[in-house]
Amino acid sequence: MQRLIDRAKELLASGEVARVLGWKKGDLGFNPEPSYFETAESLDNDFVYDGFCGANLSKYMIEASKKDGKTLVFLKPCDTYSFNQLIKEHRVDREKAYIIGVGCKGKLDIEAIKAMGVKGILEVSGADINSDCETLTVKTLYGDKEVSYNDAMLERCHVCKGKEHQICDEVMLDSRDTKDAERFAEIEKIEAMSPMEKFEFFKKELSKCIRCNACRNVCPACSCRKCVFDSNKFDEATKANVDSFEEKMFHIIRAFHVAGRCTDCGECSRVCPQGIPLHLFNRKFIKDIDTFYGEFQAGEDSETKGPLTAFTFDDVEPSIVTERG
Amino acid sequence: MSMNNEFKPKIVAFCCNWCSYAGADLAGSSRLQYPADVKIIRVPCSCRVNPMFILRAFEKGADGVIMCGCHPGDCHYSTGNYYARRRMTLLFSMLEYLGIENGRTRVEWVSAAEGVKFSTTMNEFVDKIRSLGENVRLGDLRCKD
Amino acid sequence: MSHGANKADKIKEISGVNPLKCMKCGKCSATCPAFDEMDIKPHQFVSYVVNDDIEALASSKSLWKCLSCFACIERCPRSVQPGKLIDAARQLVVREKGADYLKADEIPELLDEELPQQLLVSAFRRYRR
Amino acid sequence: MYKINKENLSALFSCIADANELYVPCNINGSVNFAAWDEEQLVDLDTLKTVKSPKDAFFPQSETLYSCKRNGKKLSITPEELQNKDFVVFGMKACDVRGLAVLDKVFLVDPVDSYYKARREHGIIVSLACSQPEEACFCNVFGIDASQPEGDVVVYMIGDEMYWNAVTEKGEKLTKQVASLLTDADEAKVEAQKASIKEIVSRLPYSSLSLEGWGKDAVLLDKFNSPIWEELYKPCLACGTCTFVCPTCQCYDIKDYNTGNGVQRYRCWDSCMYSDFTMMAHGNNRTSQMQRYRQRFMHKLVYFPQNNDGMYSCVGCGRCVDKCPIGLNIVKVIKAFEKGGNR
Amino acid sequence: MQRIGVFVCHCGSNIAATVDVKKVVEIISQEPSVVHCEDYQYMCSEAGQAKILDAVKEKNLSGIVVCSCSPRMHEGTFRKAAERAGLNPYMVEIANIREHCSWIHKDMEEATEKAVILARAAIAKVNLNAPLFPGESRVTKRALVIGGGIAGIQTALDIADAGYEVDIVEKTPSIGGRMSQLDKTFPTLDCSACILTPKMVEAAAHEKINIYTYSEVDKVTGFVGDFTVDIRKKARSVDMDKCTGCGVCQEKCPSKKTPSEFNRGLNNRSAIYTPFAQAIPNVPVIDRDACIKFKTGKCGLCEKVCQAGAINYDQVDEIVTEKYGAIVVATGFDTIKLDNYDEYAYNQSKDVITSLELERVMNAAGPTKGHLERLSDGKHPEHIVFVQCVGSRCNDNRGKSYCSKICCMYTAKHAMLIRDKYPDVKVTVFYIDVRTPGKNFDEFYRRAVEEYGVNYIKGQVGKVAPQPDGSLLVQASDLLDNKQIKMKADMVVLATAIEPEASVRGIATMLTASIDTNNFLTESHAKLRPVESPTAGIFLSGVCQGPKDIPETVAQAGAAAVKAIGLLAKDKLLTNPCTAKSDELLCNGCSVCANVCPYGAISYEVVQVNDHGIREDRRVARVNNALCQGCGACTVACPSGAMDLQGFSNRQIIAEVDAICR
Repeated sequence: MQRLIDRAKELLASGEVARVLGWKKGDLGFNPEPSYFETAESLDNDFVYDGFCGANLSKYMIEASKKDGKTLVFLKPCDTYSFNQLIKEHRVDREKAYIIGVGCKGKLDIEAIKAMGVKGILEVSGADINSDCETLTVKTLYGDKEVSYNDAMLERCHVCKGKEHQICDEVMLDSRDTKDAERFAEIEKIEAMSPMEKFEFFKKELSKCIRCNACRNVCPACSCRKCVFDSNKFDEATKANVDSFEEKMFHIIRAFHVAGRCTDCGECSRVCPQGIPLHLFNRKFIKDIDTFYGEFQAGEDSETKGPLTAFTFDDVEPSIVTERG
Repeated sequence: MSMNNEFKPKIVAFCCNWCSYAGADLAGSSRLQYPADVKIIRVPCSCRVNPMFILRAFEKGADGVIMCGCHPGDCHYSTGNYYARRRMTLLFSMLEYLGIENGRTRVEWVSAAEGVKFSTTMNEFVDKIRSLGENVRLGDLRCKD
Repeated sequence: MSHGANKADKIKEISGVNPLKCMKCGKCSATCPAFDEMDIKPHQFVSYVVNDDIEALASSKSLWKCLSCFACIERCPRSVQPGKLIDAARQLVVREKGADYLKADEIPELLDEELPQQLLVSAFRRYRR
Repeated sequence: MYKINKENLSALFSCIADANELYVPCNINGSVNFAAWDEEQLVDLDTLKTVKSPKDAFFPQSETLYSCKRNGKKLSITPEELQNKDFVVFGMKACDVRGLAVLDKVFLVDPVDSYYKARREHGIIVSLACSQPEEACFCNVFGIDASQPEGDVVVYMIGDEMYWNAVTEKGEKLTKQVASLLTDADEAKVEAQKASIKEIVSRLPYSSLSLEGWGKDAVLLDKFNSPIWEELYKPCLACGTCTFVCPTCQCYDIKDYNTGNGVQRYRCWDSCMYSDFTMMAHGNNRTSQMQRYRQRFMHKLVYFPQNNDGMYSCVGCGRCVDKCPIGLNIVKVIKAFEKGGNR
Repeated sequence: MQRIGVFVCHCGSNIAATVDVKKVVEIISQEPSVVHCEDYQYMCSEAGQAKILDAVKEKNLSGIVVCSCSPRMHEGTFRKAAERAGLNPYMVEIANIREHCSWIHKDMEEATEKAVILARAAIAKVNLNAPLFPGESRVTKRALVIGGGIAGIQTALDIADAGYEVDIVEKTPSIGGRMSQLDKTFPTLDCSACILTPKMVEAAAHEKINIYTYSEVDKVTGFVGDFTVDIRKKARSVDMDKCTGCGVCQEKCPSKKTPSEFNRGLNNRSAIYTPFAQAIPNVPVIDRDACIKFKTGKCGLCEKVCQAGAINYDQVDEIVTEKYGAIVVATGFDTIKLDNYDEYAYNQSKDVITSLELERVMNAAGPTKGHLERLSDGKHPEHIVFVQCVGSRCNDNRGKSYCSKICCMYTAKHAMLIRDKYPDVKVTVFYIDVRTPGKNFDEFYRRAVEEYGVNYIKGQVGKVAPQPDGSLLVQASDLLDNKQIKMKADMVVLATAIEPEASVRGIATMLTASIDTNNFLTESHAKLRPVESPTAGIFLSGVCQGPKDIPETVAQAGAAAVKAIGLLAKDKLLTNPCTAKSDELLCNGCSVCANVCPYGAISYEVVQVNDHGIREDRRVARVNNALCQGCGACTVACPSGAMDLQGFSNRQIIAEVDAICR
């Protein structure tokens, strides 16, 4: 972590960058927040980088691109896909970013630790990026607990796309392979259900939705200045969770709008206060796109046309959905 | 309005102006019957059909939605139906994944010369929707009263 | 479905060939090194399959004269590739006659000096399972 | 003081539900929220805090106010019926109950909100003392005693027993209804638990948070114009998570739903974090996220107390601390001002 | 809320027999926003239209719904009626209760109910209609023709003769194209040069035609009526104004080892060269890759011998920017590469040639001065074999799926010419089908067989094997005799498939003209608009659109010219008002709309917006109304709903959906 601070200070001092977009220590030891740093002192005092720095900072670069001078941003390998995609959509300015690709050993989910029944968490050690990231020691109001790092990781880290940065100016710190599950396994499990089971499954999940829009607002693909669900363009401006339909409409359309653009960064599932596995929507589209139109990973580069703005003459017909049973 | 209790599905058909709407006109001028449950909305091209329109129809109580456009390769705007094809394939696949009955949605390419195909398609589709029964999984309850 | 149609379908299935793509150019027969020895010529093979006349193919000499040199497969402009059809027809016959058709011990006796080596190689490649 | 063995809880719920609607914390696909009880539900009284606060039971996230129906050129209007049946909310925590006091200040003063009032009148609160407070809790800062919540009935989970103490008339009535399931108990164990809770509270990381400079004596303009906001709001995603999990947020929007043959006018929670919050014909009176962010905290910590005899509209439940996607929260705001000279 | 008038047509009994028209009027009169509703026998009649006019005046209507036949029939009629009544024509919507209702239903109750619903949908839409006005754009009265072959020349001549300025851009040093390489032309056997050269001269001399040879199109912006094109005039190293075309430089040039493009590489040319004797302009260019002066800095011989002082080694590429109202693409074709066809031994033997090479061999100005001889040893051939469909009609990834169309005829021509000039030479043609649709075409082919004794064999050649004695062993099938043939030949001529000129893909991209998988430009409609690209203002001439022979090319060139003239004759263009429109406050500038626009109608610009008090510079989409055809692809691609289609807006369609589902 000190290396990150030193390098950031160096770049600030040389004038190469005007500010640093990184992480500020939280007040509970596991709730750091994204933050801008403009001075060496603030970096020394507040900067932190550990396993809990899971949020995808690429979306903040939309605003940072409007500022004068370059912003140094720390991106994990998976964040760089989003950054590329944002370049493709002209939402960020590559010239305004100095990207340090940070190695990744898997990011932690405090909710996952709580779900293990750990209560009153005060501190978590072993989450430092420099450590071997095998065991976490959790200090709580009710005694200390040990938790396996892997079990405390975010869902997305178990199906990691890889630890290669797709775009960056330099890479710092080591990575560790965290993939231990198949990306589409969950999707396949649902696909194998009967229509009634599928319907009940999603109904139950979506009935939890409180329309807080956290999934949308955190999503780097949902970068619309004004969402269709906030405008009157479709007469679909809604805030209520009146009955299950609106949630379906919202989540289907949201997934559809990001189809072919979603990099599967997993932020939507991470931030959902109700723990709805929202990635199941986006990943379904990704799986379908891969099957129907050939493998496509949004954000691998910043030029290729997305699958929904391209076509081939002999694409499958929509009836494939019925035919495959 | 209907006196008996027979299920009368509400079916929305989006037809592109250049081929399918004309195909429907031809079905009409050839007096090829299909059930009155089908109501056609004219759009310039199948690529004008937003998935939101389809969901909206279901929300408001439609039991089936069908989209018709020019045959691939014959689009008046050259490429519109290719985009529409991808969009609808993905949307339908998602609906199926969410447990919505297969067959409530359909895409059919109907040229201006295919009055017969238009009518056969509509007959088939209405039969299918009748066999599936009322759409209860996608509607908004508030629209039911 | 008639018995014949069944077999033709089987051949299409095994070979993965759609014989309707044939434009009857005859390039297969033009390139075939075993042409003269065949009673049903390579290009005719395609029409026999189209017309479901599999019995005739099965009992033809050609079936066993094809060297599997793949020249017709290589050069067919329409991806019809009669060699694949012939190969499929052979498999059909072999399957029908079952394990008794030819015992391994009998093979050496049947080989004569003039038998092209290529045939042996290709036979082993095809039927070693 | 009564008690009941935990094994009989299901019978207790069933008995309550015979005469009232009953809402209890239930685990639905992994998240715990108040929900209408039935035998199928997975009741969870161990999880300290439900995701959403139980304010839903009194001030639902969305509720229809009235419906219009169209018949040709004529319209008929039917108002929604008010709550007219008693209902029980079981397992509210001290902070949640205090949250209702905050809502009362908004909805029960003139003009009285009849929908809310009807629910308040018919709602019976069975509150549950917090046996294991967690790291984000800071209700004590607002003078709330987690060991002794307010409510119609207060219950304590101690070992295999649940202790039951009716506090109000409503509570007595409910107690009578379930009396057959309760046995008499002494207060010794309850007192011991209260002491233990208080001890834990004193060790909570936020327990000594200072509200100095806030509340009814705050210098409004100093706070309002402070440059600190400019720093604080930046990571905010402008989602509504904090407001929707909050037990005291009371802002709502009124919207029409087109049913095809008419309109249902409903109200639903709104969030001051949203860009179209209080959007009106003339436009929006808060155009930047900084202004919206400031509004949320100024309201909770300054405006509300100044208008309500010092009552903060934060109860320290810590839900927003837990749920903010990027680690912002009201405590960080209070601390930032403390550090920044409490201007 | 609009004040809507609804008019229900009986269409005699066409509607009224199945739809209870009176009942429809009764129910619809009750709809909110409907202030007038009546029925009439024939709404499309004068009297019917008069009812609309009267109602608009009396009831002050702001929108009109006509329940009648298909809008494809009378939408125009009723729009004009509305306009006469002082309403914007786009305030009219049609409920199709004939084709979509009365004609397909028998039950009156059912049909009436449906008619009511269709009327409600139309009313719901009109409620959201807004007046639309066609835009205007000006037309630059000048055309650009890309390609200087027979197609381009003919198009240019026709446009110029109509009185409009035309520029031809040709990438080689001379106009003339493929036709100039041909010896004779079918079916009349005239000498190609004899009929082409006068056209070339005419084009060069035409006061309205300006020719840029050795030039390429670099950049195209703008839209129908108003294109701006950058033309790159490649450095010729010879001053066009000074050169007299004496040819001394070419004679003296010491670098004579460059394969001649014009002669298909069958012989060599000098580094300073004109492609052929009749080249227009008759001004040579220096091939800088071959020129010793450019390679080593030494030589300069041409400069020394040029009496006119026209040689200029310092010339650089020059960019000319011109404005055009219409662009005609006439980029032509080339033959495919035969590298994947080993069986024909094209790369192994000099005596296996393509038909286009044979043209040069037969031509008096060609490498053999017109003598038919083997290119390997100069010997007179005794037997020539022609192979048809080499790379045409293939779906095997080696060739092209289409029929090249011209080969059957030119092979008959070649066979005939050879037999005519050299009766001793035996000619065999292997064919799959002989395709001769065209005036006097089959007669021509039959003459080759019957009068000239050309031996046509139905069957394909499987293999051509060069023999040690220099001959070629041709192995083929004779399908009619069911035989395999092995014959010796001295020359083999391959009827090689043609494909669009390689540069066309880049040009199509610049023009945003669509192109198919074979690189042929797509026509707007295969039957009804065969010479127009779907991109307005772009026209197609010649083989760039699909294989064709000279007569067809010339006919199409004329057709393309007429379409271009039709455009240039207008002073202003009225644009379809049902175009996409972007709400700049909602636009993300993400480019997804431009990615799906088939017309290149969407561009981006940075503008200062005032978004509820926030002023900032934003990249936003702009729709060019002159280009947009109103398909709506962009509206669905746009995630924020910023892009909407006028006349078919999101809310209008949703209102129709709601009305139907209600």
